[in-house]
Amino acid sequence: MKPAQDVLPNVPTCEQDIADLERVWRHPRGIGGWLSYTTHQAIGMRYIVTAFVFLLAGGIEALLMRTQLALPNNTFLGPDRYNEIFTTHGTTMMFLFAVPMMEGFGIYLVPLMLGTRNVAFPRLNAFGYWMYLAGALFLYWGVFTNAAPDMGWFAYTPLSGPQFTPGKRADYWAQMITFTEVSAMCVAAELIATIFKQRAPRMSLNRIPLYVWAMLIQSFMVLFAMPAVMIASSFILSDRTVATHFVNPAEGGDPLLYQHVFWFFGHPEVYIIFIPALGFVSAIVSAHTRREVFGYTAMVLSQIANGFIAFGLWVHHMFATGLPQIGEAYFTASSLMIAITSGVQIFCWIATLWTGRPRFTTALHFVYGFIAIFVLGGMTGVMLASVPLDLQVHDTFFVVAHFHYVLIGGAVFPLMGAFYHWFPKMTGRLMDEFIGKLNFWVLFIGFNLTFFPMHILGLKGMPRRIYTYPPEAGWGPLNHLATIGAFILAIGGAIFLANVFWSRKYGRIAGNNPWDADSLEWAAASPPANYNFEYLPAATSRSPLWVPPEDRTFVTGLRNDRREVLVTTLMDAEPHHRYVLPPPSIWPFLTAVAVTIGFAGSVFNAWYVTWGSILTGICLIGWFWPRRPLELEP
Amino acid sequence: MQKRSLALAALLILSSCAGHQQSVVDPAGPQADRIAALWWFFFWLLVAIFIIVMAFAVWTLTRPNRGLEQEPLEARHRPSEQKETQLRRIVTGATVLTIIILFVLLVFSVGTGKAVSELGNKNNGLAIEVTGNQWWWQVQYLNSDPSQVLVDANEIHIPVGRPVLIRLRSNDVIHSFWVPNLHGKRDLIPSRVTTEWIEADKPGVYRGQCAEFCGLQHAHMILYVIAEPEAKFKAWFQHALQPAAAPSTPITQRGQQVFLNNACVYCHQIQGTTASGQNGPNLTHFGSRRGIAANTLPNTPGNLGGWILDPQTVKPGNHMATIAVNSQDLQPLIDYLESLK
Amino acid sequence: MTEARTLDVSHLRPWEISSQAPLWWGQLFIDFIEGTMFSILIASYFYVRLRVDVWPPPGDQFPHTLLPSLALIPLILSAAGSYWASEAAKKNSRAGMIGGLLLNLVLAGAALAMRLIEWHSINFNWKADALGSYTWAFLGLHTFDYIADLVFTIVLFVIIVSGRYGEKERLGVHVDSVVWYFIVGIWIPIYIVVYWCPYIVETAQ
Amino acid sequence: MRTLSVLLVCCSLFALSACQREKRDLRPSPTRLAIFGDAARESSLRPGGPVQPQPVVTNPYNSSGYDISEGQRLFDWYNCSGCHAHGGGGIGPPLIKKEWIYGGEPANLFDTIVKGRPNGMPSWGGRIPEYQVWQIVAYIRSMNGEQPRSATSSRPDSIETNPQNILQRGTQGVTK
Repeated sequence: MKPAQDVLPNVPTCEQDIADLERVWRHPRGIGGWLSYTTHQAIGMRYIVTAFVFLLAGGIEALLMRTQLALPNNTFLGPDRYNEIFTTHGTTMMFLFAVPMMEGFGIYLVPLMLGTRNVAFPRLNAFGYWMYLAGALFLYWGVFTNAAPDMGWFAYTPLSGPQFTPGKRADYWAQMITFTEVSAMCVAAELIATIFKQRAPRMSLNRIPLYVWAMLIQSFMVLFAMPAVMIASSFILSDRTVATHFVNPAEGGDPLLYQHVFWFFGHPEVYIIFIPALGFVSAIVSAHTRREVFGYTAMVLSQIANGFIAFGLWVHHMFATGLPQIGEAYFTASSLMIAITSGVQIFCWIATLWTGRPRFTTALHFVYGFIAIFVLGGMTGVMLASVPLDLQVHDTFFVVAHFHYVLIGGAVFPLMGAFYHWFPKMTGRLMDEFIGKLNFWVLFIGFNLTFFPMHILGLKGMPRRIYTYPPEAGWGPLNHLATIGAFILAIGGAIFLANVFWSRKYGRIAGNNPWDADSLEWAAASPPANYNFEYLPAATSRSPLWVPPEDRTFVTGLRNDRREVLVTTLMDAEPHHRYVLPPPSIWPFLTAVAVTIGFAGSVFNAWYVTWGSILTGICLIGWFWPRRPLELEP
Repeated sequence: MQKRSLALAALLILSSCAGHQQSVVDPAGPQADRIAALWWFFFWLLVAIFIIVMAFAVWTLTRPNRGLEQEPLEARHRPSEQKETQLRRIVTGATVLTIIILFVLLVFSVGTGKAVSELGNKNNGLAIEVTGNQWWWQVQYLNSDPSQVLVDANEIHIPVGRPVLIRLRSNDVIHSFWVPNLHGKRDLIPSRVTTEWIEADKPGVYRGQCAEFCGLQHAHMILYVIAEPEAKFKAWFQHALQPAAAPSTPITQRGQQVFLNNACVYCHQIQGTTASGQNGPNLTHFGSRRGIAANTLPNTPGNLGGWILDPQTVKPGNHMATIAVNSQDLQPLIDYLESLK
Repeated sequence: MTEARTLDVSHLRPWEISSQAPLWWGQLFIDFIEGTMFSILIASYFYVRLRVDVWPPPGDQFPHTLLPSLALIPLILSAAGSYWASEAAKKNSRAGMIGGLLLNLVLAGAALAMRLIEWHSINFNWKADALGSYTWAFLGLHTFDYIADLVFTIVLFVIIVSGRYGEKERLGVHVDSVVWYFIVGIWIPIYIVVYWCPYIVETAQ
Repeated sequence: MRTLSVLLVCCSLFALSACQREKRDLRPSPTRLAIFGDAARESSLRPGGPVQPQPVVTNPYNSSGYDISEGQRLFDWYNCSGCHAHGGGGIGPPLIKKEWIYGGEPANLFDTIVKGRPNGMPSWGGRIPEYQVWQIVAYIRSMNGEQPRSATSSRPDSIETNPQNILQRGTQGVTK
């Protein structure tokens, strides 16, 4: 690896140091070695690739659904198959694509942006990935054995209960939640610890890049939201397998309680998905307008406010259940407040674009697409916050349109931008700009063609989740249009994939900092070495790569013969102590296998909880058993 | 922008020609009317805001494109302090404006909500209990006099201009009662009773549909609200209270025997006969209904025959038993059921 | 190359046994997660509790409170053992760590035994009704955590006794004390909910 | 390589069992609508002589979660619970048991339902279609754990209180 001379010209080149780092951070070989990787780039990339595969799976499911709905009284899919597919689509997109994709980017980028070598708990990181993969395969095992969940992705009881969803369909779903949430919580805990304790020296709180702020807020939201969904899915699972009565009204349980607990997670979940995407937008905007994002403090504060408010408005998913009026007014008000905090961010980005020196790259195209779609989704969101309007359009295609506008517009478009922006960092080559712009326009047109008509369908009374509709309902033409749009959207996806594969091989060589961006990940090589930086950089400003090269500072004195990183203080990021990260290990993988045996088996027999726990305990002892050298020399 | 105007046009078209199709923006009662008014208020205001925000965003496109080539680094990647201050003012102003607009929307929304919920509080109301089942609606006209209680299915007859209290219950999973031309949704939740007031301004047939996913046949759980002038409603009600007329022709008499000797009686009730099942819709006046299988099909003899012979093809997964009916028994059975006017 | 542009950190210690250690923070967040989980479960308990008139549901016994209340004493004292061990870990005193962990294990074991004995007097299981489901969810989840950390503490104890330990294991003892404070701390509200709420929460409606 | 193929075979067997468990034949085959003939010969009641191997008709609606749950619904709809409660018994004998008066094999249960039995069990033959009888048989056997656990629901979702719980608790004793 060539040291990053062009960004840190005053870095001393010491061949010995680099050779040491290369040796210490080398990946273990063989299949066992591959299962033992703990570097954040490898794990992050695994997350990204796996999540992308599930995006494709979810996309295929979406196309099947759209094909079924293209014509009235269509018999392409029966009701049973349709219900399985729409549930699998929603579940896949939320739990197996969106959240893991955002986490994958976070794992990949956060240590780079913080100027450190790895996340704080590399083995936990590996374990989290294996849990995610196990959960995803578990659900799709069900899908391919005709046991795909068929009760909707929020699995309302009693429909998802033991009597109305016979077989194991809902159990697969509920246990998949446990898998993916364990994974998400591992990622959240390690990202917060990394952001708190492993920032580059002098990267005080007010110098943290906006994207890292977004990941920090998202991770905190995961900590407080994901337990709720684990409780909710455990309610379902234990009711179904060991006959508890958490949601059985006959024995004192309550089906509405499930909705409360689920949406206490379910609403923040949306923000868990798009807050990192807003971070992407900030990073892209600042790099491609070559100007710091306007209103750093306002951006950070409104993101934090977003995070808090997200926990106070879950009830707006439940207006139709009939709540006391005072509650309705409160939840309307809190739902509207999201528009303020999101509005501030939109205004700041527009202000940045307005006064920057923009380069209209593909990444920036996606930011514009994001603004258009997300603002429209926000407008319909404001409508849905109003109780009377919500009572009319709740659970119709209007809502389907709304959440695809905020999730595809708010998360997938920035994500596409992020791919174009960071692809050169991850692979060393730029993605093709011409295909990129084509890709953008096909996606943008396809998206609006698919989802805009759904607003009107909702107003015309088309409920969501119906597998067919009669011709006299008058929903045929718009549904047909939406189906055409869906296929255009799919073509857009194919163009993107083609661009990725083509650019990986033939794209222009990027160099370390092709965009002349400001954050620290661009100081590393492209693609980064396993240790990220030969010498850890210090953050002398909010835009550390925009200070003149001769003013940049770097860290010396870390030992290169073991995986050593620097721990800094929480507020001001002053160097505090050195910290030795563990070497690669197979134990996280084995532990994940043990936990999988417990989780997957307990769907069929509750005793597997015991066997799984014992196995997991054994694996954890192996994981933490002390190895030489016991004493760390200074 | 063009897309918006197209959408607008489409909306206007649908609001003008909707007729009796279910539609949010074609209100037929005071509740839906209020909500539609609120909808248009939100709609126009938010469209205006959207256009303004987009105009600002598009305006930034007019800035010169710097291209991918790297120019020499500037010392400061931000405009002048003066420019920043100016921006700060604009963004603050926009934020304050947002807050004000949202406050106005909140006031209108809560006001409409309050007004809508108070609309039904008159004393000449009619109370109807709607019970959700997988996948049909049981409709019971409540009355303190037990002889005036009427049980029907999948159709609600209401008098025009009189508020109607709908009490909602569910026998199995959560459903949602929604007749968009009259009012918004209300969920039917097992172990709970929810209520909603509806009222129709003008006579007509309003289509409604289950709006909360409830299993295999969620798509075919349809309900008609038939609003009639008071006198016509009264006449219908008195007629509907009567037990089924005895079959008058040999063929319908034979049909009745077929009905009574088959599994039909375990689930269906026909008042005036020994059939008293409670699991399926009451068929006492089946012949006068508009649809069969929760309005999946129009009520015609042909559709009825197909439905009896093979319900699982018409509505896969539904709970109607597939019974073996001889070919010579089918026509009498159809004739009998259709004669139950 | 200017000397001022580098930041030499070679003088810093390569370990830290205090709240500055990333591991300490990681454990704190795991505790956040579990705390949130128990809070949601407690909130759910009150949600179903306040919807019914009769509580405990017919057929369910009121809980016995004597033994669980007595069991609080060794449980809370066991946290002192943890504290002793973690302070000893900071000072690298092997005897202190052994003593602290031993005290912790003995007292925690005693409290666990009392808890398991108490379970025999509960006359309903999780299949009985909502109260049964919640009671056993609380007891099961907390006891799972409890036993898991007990096993972890035993492993640490064995390592410390064997003498084959270094800074990482000392940090382990310190972080283990954080886990144990949490497990003891979260038990207090659970104890109140499970054993006292059937008596003290007034019937709604 | 061999272990791999054994693993694959095991996996596919597991997958097949899952397919059966999750099978949902929404539309009954036309031959299952009416009832033809006996399911089991009642030769075990024949006095003397060696016990002959019986021709056993297997339940075509066995071990699918959907059919068991349909049986559970029909058990209530046709008011079986009126006499047998939810398996606990009442006017009629309990159905959760090991000793069956008329045999506990699917074919015996089928005949019991279709033909009726002395002392109160009515004959349902010709009244309800054959496929539903089989579904009810599948449900009754599931109450005794004679169906795969993975296809059996743990408890009903009915609004009525589950009598089994009251029964169990009654034997356990004191309130307050």
